[in-house]
Amino acid sequence: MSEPAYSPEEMMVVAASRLLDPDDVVFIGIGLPSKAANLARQSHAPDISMIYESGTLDTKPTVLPLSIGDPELSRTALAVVSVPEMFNYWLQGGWIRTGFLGAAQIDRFANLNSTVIGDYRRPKVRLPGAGGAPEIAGFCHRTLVLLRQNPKTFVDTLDFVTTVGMVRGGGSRRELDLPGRGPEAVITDLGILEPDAETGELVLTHLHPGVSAETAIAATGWPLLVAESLDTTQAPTAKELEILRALVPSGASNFAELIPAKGRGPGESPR
Amino acid sequence: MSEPAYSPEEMMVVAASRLLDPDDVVFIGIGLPSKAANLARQSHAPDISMIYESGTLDTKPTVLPLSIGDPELSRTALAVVSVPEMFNYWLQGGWIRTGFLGAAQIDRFANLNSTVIGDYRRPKVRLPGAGGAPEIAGFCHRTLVLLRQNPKTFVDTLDFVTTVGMVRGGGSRRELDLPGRGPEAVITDLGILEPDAETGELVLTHLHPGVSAETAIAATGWPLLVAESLDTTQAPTAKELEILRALVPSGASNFAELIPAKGRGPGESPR
Amino acid sequence: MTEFLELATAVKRYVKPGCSVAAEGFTHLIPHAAGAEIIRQGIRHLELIRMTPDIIFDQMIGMGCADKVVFSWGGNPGVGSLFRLRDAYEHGVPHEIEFEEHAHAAMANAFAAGAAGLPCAVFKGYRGTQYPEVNPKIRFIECPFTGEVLTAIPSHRPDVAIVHAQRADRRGNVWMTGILGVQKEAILASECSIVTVEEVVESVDERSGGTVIPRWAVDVVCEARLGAFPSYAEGYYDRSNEFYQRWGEISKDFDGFREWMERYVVSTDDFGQYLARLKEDGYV
Amino acid sequence: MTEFLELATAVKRYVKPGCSVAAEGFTHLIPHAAGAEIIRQGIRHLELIRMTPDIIFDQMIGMGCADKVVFSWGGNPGVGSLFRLRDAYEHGVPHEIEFEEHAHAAMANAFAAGAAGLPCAVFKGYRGTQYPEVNPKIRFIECPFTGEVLTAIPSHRPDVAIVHAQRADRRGNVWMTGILGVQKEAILASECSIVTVEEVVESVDERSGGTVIPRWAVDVVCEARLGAFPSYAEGYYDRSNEFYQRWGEISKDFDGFREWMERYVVSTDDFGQYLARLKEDGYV
Repeated sequence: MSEPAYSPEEMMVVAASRLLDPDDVVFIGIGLPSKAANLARQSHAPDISMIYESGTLDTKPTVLPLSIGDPELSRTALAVVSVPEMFNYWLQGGWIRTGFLGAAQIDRFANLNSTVIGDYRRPKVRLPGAGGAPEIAGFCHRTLVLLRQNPKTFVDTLDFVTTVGMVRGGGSRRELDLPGRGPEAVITDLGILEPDAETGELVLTHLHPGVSAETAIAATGWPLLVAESLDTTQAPTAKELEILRALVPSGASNFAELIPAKGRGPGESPR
Repeated sequence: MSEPAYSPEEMMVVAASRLLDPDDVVFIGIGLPSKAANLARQSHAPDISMIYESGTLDTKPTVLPLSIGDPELSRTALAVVSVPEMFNYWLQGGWIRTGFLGAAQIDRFANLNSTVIGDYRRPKVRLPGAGGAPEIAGFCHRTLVLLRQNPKTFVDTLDFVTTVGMVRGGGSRRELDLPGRGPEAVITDLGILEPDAETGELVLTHLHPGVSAETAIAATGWPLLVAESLDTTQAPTAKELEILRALVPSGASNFAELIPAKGRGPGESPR
Repeated sequence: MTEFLELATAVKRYVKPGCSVAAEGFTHLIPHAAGAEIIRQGIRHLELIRMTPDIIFDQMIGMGCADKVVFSWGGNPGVGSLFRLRDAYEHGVPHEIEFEEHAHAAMANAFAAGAAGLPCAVFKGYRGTQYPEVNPKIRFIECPFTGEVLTAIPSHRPDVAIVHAQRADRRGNVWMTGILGVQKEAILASECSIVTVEEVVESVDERSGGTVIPRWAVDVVCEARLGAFPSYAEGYYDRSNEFYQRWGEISKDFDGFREWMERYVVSTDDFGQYLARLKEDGYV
Repeated sequence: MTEFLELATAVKRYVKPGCSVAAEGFTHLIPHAAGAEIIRQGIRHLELIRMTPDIIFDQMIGMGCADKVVFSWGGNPGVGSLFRLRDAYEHGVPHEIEFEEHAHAAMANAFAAGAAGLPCAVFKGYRGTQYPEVNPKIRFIECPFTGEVLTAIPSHRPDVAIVHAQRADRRGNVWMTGILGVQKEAILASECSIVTVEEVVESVDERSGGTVIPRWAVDVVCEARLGAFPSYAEGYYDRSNEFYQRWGEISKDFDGFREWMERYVVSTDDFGQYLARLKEDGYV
């Protein structure tokens, strides 16, 4: 059987999707986490509960949403709640099993920066900021982080701590009294890193096929710890790639065609 | 034109209903306040917004509800919100103009007791308690109080302060930093009392037809202040009495007839 | 994920002596079938939490199930007294009960704070009243920005929430509509939740109204047709205001109450039989 | 009670220099027509409050309307940067703006606390992050019962709330459905509220879903068909993800952005003409 060709990003998304349990309840960040979660739902985890911070609980999009509040998400949701309810009752209340995040920078304890590159007051790059990430990482039972591995993203010191992972390692996360266990895996285009059970420092535990430990070490801005028994990720299957490539982002709407020719009557639902 | 006959309770309810403005937004306690508000809506105030603490906003019952959460109230409501939302956003948020309350005891500053008669720990009579009253009286822009006037209800000292009116008079209500102005009128079966603008103490300002000031004074457990110019309430009109007497309380339901013979299909609304 | 159980099994498994039990439903959807089952199983030493004790707690108090009652309005709505609650409070009948008393705003906030995983609720309440003198759980804190005095109370975190809803789907997603009270909050604030429903259907959603609570927030679903009677289930049956009015005579005298409960609740097998006997005897 | 006004009249009357303006809508129902009108009227020195600045604030920032921006996620959703926000933050273009930065949980709680008439919101947030170092409005208090450290932030109390909704009835009751974000909270937290709607209908209610905000909580209703474009109004039109994707090229260069805004917003009479011109030029 010939192995299908795939890109490093595809490998990363596939590896991430496999870490979701069939009955997972996932709070999903937009971009690659959303791709991975949708892949999981269409492959091994059809019953997965997908939650977006816009308030959609258990949504089942058939097209890949561009934003966390696309119409596709609310139309296919089991329930839609207000944003205060989402953050207070569902997230802070401790109901979400997995938080699925991206970031611009990560450090050895899987703390994340998505706020600024450079100085906070006059940065080199102003990034979008926190969004839901600090509380997703604090209150979901576990966090999975997706980002590309290179010296600009895997840094010795974050320019800004937007979101905590294992904090400064050891018992420092527990001291913050955050109910979630924190990051369980960091999935990159090179492999998978997991925090050491004792120290909380990220350890390279998996390499994707064809990637060497040296490549991963060179892509990391701190002296990267490598597990003694380093596993190789299973390459994406043809089926996984097929589903992933069929995940078409939702596109434009021609509003002129969508607006009805005449106004609707009172009490008549436009759905 | 002959005056129609009416009971003291009918006079009291009619007098109270007239104090509601045509565009009032009223938070309604069950019992006589509910009767008065429904009378207002069916007479001079058809556009009044009636709110019950069960979460029903702008409800238009056609039968008199027995409880604050009767099906008639939710079925005819413009909106139904959760009880936390009702108390936080709508009441504490300051949106309700008039609070309409009853009580078991009242003192000269229109503070109310609906908790116990006698000692709190081992009372002679355990009354139902606070319900929404303390916050209704605190956050509605004004309060109207309905209760029968006699030495057992109009007392020198409350057995328990469930709900504050003008507190200890003077500026004492302002010190509590309650946004509402407090009680504007106390409507009884004998007349109407209003707090003095300076001292906050209740003053008898209206007598119902045929009632003497002496009767009102004798029915009051403290030396009752009487206004220099004492008005006489207009007797209930034939129309008011007709509407009031037609306000039939909602009654029994024969559940065996209401349950459908077979279960409804999925997604099918039972309304 | 949700388990589907017989109500008797669910009560036996989750409602243990010493548990705190929030049985919510604000006038609407009161879980009477579950309350009757707790009485039938003779479970005692419960901490019962409900904004409006209503007939459901009046029955449980009179039958000796409660060591403590947390509440904010203890009357028979539109009718008058709850005589079993009064008798327990005024005369310690059938035994002394600890009463923790709140106002509605506080109870609603305590459930909401529990649902939000907070140790306490902060609101503006009780100002000028005597409740802080009799309830040590009412405290005051200062806004760190304005210095304004705010009220704090501990959040509710019951061991078990019991609520009634119109429907669940076969996977355990729960759908309810009409007056929702603090039912969602009670479920989310509690360690475990039992939802009785009028019927189990193929699927539920919010597309034509109502509120859905996902299956992963619900532990147990039990089918209990008419399970809210004499309260109601909007779209299914109305409130039996007549039964509420008759409850006064039934419950006024303790011995008469016990006889009534023996005949209709204790000696019946389940809520269906209870309702059938009520019907036989002309109560409905 | 609600007044029905032309959007231009409403903006002129209520949105004054120096005002704090919450223009909410979480991805859905973003009040773009109102934002464009504020730009068209050249109103400056505003404090702009929004969880996700989106294109609506990117335009207002680039056109110099804002002295201060309060936000919690400042990107172009699923696309990348908001270049006008970045340029203002990174280089003070077109002028220096004060940025007050939060996380979503904090912003949502600040609106909810404002709606509830509270001076501050209390939640569990920001633990371990650097936000408290850069935002002095993030403080910590202790639970008076457990001693647990909780986060406090001042509530939002904007001068004006602007939201878009699907419908209002002729009396001013507003109906919306789909993703509701913090729109209800923004209306209730603000001194006054302007609601733009797709259409005015005879009556609205919640009986087949959706949420109604009663007329006595809404100051002004303005009809603004397609007023959320390129955001969407569920049941009326979809989100123009294509326009969001093209916004990058339109806004990347400041001069190009100003020219574009001049042609489509400043020199058009109203939102209808803006949309017509976008259509002419193939943007939609």
